Amino acid sequence: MAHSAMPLHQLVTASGTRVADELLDEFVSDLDDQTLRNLYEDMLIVRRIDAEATALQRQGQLALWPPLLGQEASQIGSVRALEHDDFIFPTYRENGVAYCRGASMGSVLGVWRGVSNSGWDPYELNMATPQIIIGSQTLHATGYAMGLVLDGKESLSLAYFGDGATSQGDVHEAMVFAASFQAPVVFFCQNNHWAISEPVGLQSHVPLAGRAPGYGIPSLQVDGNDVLAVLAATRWAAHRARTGGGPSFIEAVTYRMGAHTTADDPTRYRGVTELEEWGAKDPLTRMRTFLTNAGKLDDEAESAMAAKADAVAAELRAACINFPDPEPLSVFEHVYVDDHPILARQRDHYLAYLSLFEGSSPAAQGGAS
Amino acid sequence: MAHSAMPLHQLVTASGTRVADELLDEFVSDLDDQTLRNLYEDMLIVRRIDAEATALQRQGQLALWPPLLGQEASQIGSVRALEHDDFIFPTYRENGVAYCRGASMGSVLGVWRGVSNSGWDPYELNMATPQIIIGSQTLHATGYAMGLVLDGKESLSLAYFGDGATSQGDVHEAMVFAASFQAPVVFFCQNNHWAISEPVGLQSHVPLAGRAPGYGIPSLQVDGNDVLAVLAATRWAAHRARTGGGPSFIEAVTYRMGAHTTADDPTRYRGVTELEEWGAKDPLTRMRTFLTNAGKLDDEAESAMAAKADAVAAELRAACINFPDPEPLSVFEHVYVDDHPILARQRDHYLAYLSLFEGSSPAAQGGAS
Amino acid sequence: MKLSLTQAINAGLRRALEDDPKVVLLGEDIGTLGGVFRVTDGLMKDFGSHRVIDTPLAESAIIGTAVGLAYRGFRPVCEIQFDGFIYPGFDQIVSQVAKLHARTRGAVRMPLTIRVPFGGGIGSPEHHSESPEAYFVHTSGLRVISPSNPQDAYTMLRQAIASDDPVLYFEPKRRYHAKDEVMLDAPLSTAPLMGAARVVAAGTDVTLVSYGPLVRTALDAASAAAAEGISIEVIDLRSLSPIDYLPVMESVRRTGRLVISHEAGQTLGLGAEIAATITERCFNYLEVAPVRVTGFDIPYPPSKVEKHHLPDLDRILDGVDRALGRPNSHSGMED
Amino acid sequence: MKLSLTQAINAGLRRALEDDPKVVLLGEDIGTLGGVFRVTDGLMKDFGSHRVIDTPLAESAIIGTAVGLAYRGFRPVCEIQFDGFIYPGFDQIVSQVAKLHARTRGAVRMPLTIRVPFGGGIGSPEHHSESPEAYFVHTSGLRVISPSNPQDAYTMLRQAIASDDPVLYFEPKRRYHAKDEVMLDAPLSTAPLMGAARVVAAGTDVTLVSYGPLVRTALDAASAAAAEGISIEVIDLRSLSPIDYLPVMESVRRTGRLVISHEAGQTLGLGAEIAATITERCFNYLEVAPVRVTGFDIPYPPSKVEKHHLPDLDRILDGVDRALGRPNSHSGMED
Ligand SMILES: Cc1ncc(C[n+]2csc(CCOP(=O)(O)OP(=O)(O)O)c2C)c(N)n1
Ligand SMILES: Cc1ncc(C[n+]2csc(CCOP(=O)(O)OP(=O)(O)O)c2C)c(N)n1
Ligand SMILES: [Mg+2]
Ligand SMILES: [Mg+2]
Repeated sequence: MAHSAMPLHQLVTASGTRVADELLDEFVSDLDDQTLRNLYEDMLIVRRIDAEATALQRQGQLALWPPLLGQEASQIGSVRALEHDDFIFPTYRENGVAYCRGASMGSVLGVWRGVSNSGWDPYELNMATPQIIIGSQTLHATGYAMGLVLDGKESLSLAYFGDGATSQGDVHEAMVFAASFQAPVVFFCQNNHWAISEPVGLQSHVPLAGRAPGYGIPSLQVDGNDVLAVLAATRWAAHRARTGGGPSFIEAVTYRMGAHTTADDPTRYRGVTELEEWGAKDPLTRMRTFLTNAGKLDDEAESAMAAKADAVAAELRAACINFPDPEPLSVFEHVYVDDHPILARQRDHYLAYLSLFEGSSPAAQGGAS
Repeated sequence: MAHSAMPLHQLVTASGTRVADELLDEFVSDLDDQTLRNLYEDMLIVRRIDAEATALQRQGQLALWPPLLGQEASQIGSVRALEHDDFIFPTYRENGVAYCRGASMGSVLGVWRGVSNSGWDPYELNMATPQIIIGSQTLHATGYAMGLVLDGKESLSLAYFGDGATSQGDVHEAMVFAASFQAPVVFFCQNNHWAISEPVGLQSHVPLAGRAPGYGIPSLQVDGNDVLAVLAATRWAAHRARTGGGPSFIEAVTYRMGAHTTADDPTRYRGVTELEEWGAKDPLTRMRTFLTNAGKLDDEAESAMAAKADAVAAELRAACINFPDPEPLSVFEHVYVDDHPILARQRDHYLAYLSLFEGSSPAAQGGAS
Repeated sequence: MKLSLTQAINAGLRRALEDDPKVVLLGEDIGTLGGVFRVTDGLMKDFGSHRVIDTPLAESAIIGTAVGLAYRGFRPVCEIQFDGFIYPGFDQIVSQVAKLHARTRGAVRMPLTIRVPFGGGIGSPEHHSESPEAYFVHTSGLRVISPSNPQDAYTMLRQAIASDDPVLYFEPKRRYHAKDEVMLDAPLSTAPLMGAARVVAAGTDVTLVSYGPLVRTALDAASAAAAEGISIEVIDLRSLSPIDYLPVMESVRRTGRLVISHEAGQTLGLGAEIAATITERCFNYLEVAPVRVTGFDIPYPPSKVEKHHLPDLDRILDGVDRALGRPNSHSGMED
Repeated sequence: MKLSLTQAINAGLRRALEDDPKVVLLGEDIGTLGGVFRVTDGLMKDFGSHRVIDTPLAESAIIGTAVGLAYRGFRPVCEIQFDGFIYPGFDQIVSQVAKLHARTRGAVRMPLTIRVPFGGGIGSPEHHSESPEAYFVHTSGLRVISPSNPQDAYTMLRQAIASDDPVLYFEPKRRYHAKDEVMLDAPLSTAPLMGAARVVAAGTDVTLVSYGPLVRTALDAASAAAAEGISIEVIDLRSLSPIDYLPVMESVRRTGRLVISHEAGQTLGLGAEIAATITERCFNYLEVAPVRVTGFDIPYPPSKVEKHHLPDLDRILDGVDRALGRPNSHSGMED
């Protein structure tokens, strides 16, 4: 979807060469070698998390998993551009982002194992839990950013969403409100070229980043497989937000290398050529080449990273397998903050009902059937 | 809202001078004097309809009326660019358009008197009845246009909507679908500067016509008080639609000279200066000057027009005052095409209930107070 | 002080804005204009456009940005201009507002109040007279209330805004101009609970349950029936979700007869739930089946015939007759 | 021919596409992929992308453009990918699809079919297990149906598409893979009406009413009860709006006892309307109050505990016990 009329910003080419970008260069000029290595390490670990979770799904330990394979640079580059008090509103696919925000592996997996409808405490990570209703969270991010203005804070909110999401009315309304109130929100679109089976060309014949200027929102298209460029672009947007510049829109042009979720079979709707093409643009390979060629990455550092990835993967597997099932009566919790006599009555009756089975049937603890 | 970055197309200036426009000129090169006079006559009559209906509302004959005062050129110029088999999806304010499509005055007034939720038969006028849910009809127009493609027809649909409507998700989704399926639909936005009490600047800081290119939809901004320019712009869009060019977007920059509806008090939110400014750009005055200066309009023609306007106004007043109230049981009609036992039962019971009052109470015919 | 219902709501909003800096108002035309019903009159002038926010024309965004504001600790009060315009915001209400607290296991609260002028009887065009309350009563995670008089309008609105749960606040617009005494300074702590129903007329023969716009009509029906020697107990539900069944049960156990009236269509209108629940909980006390006197299952009709759709005094009395087994009743039959 | 429920729907769509050139399908992922449940598998290949249309990702537009297509004489069949994604399209359904025929006094017909895979029990994440049918049953102007088996799925879908009224067609996704004999060539003219309920198991002690996903469970409950000497009559509603009360009334007048079961939350779920209506129309035949065995009034819980929310065989039998006044019942109490 890179479009002749919109430049695709890039800092590291697919073959690992650092190139100049007038707009973005200044936003990465401060990065030291360790920071660069960390970006690579993040991507490595996140890819490992993704692979481990996919395997756990195959083994029946998770009900579902939405792989982020191929989108590591988009996720890491963007989240690493933010401060802790910036607030993130993700979709279901930002599990790499969650890792970088410090989410425990258990809290990441809960939703996909089916023990919880969310996971972490949003106020601990300053990150909302996964949003499944497509586009919905862009309004939440906008409202949060409106609140930042009211509170006189200099932080921002960032909404992740996909190429498919750009067709939803909510995303449009979010841009309308953000522009109208000059809210410090970053609209971060990961154009991974597919919405389940639908190619991005069905949502739009022109670049998605071209939408934002129509609302008066500056936007740019960035190589979403170039972690440095994504970091820089997000810093550009974050800087605008923090300095009263209002909303920005970033289209990270990337590719979903895997299935939509583990329930999906992409061979039904896309060919191998496309996959090969994008394989050549892999975000990890290019960053590794760039670092190695620049002498910033040696075997020692690499094996330290691999060890860390192993540890995270082990944490993940352990968290998953040791997950206790929720208590039966937990279904009645947190529906309301205050008392609710009708629901309390339903709960009491269900408790009494469950007690009928006590000792008499396997249903006793786990509920009927 | 005219914006430096987008040219405002014009053919007749506020002082009645014909000016050239590279894009639009060719679309009015065929107009003879009678056609030009007719455009003026249409506006004159529509303004009279509007005044008469407003008066009827003041006299308690109508529950409500949404004046179109000031928007005559936008409505007449656009509708007169269409063929009979083009299908129109209006809002509640396109009563001038309805007149031009041949709607009887009774069918225009029904909604505003409260005897009907619509009015004319959409298939007689090829025009849907007034839409109150803001933005909704843009999707209907898009779907209709998709149907035209499926049917292999060379006509088009046109959706009217306001500046306020551009904030609704439905309008966005309509543009997404129209662009994706290259549907022959014209998005005709009357930017009359106000959405009830909200100035257009609250919906957008940048020109509304600037939205469409983000979807790949060509758009233009036209002087909405210049009937010739609006006609030309709509012909441009219609030509595109009819020749496989897909959707277009027109922002007609005009002004709501009156209240939002007769229930509204605009003095609460806008000053007289603005009103005076726009008074100087009146669509009728400028067309009259243009025609008179060009020797295309004389006293005789003017009095013929006035007589015609009188006749329409008389038809309108008569239709309004002679309106019979609907039958009580009509409320049960047309809810479903096929049988519906539950509703039939409710109807039967209500009939039996009404019969209790027969002869005994004034409620007998009109239903219980 | 004598206030109309709109003035009482205005006073409630004003008080909430004064008491809590985290309260913000969002809606179309609520600022400069003061709302199409003048409910928010003067509030933008007094509290500023950062707290009384005229929004672009988009209901999903009004609710959706309020969700974001709630994430940040605000207590947004959204106005939906008319009942029929709430549906574009339905997804945000049902999938986000109602569920976020449960979804996050209590971490995120959604103390939104969504004000909705509702109901018919004021001669409006289509989409301006809807009674959509049942949709929200069926939605777990929401509270739904509807005041019938200025004092309740004032108190219950303050309670709604103070509540940490999301509340749909349905304003009976045909009662907007009804004036009554309102005590503005009575402490919330001693006020009747937001969730409590109230017996507004004591009676012994029939229990008549209603809410919002029809409470006045129900009281009028009770007066009319009293003249004929029939004693109707009228209960104003006030809270539609959850419904406070205790006074209804207590009453029905005395009268054995229940009539429920609302403007919304009969099928799955609130009458269905009340009839089903009271039948479950008072079966042995009921002399007859609960009677529903409601709008018909039709799209809201043109205003010239809305009187045929809306329950009025005569139709409610016909329902009472039916509950009493009196011969001339026709509002429902066992066939 | 033995077909699964998905295959039966696929066959119904195929037949409709063959029979009427005005039938078009719209939805997300229905074309190239053949739908996330493969319900539309092969249809784009056979009928072309102009009749089986992969749409951009926007539910309001799927419904709204279908309205425009209906204006032009088409019969659109929209797929909503999962129950929880219908809410962004709610406004178009409630304010347009349901009302346009009445609004235009019959001039414009809305022969849309909106297919919605619904219900839980398949271990899905949030928003994939909702039972939103009550919202649409409460909406005048719509028809709502839900098949419980492959033959009905095939026949009722064809009837829905042929109907000139808009129809919400709720597919019990947890029954998608249930296989059964389907007669593809039986003429529609001799088929049971789309609006007709059906007695699927005759019985004498209790009437058990359900629909869609729980009909199978209800039948299993009847078998289990039979082993204990209790005779349950099971009625599959098939049509949820309008409900065909005749067989239910006939049955309740014999059994005197009614149990209703559905997955949706209890408050204003279909059980409320059925209980209220049957109480109105069969009061003197009822031995006990109608019993509701339903989901709780909670947001749909995580899949690991969904079994606690969903009525199952044991909970239905507990409801039956209650209807029979047997001692160990706890699914509802008169307090
Ligand atoms: C409102 C809504 N409609 C449909 C779906 C089903 N669905 C889940 S993901 C998806 C595709 C989303 O594509 P995109 O926005 O590009 O994000 P990606 O999955 O590629 O990250 C769809 C249609 C949904 N979750 N929500
Ligand atoms: C969905 C919806 N929300 C709110 C309203 C109430 N309303 C009626 S007209 C209007 C303003 C519309 O402004 P605009 O689109 O500019 O059209 P104009 O009235 O100026 O012609 C509003 C808010 C509505 N009819 N529908
Ligand atoms: Mg995508
Ligand atoms: Mg306007």
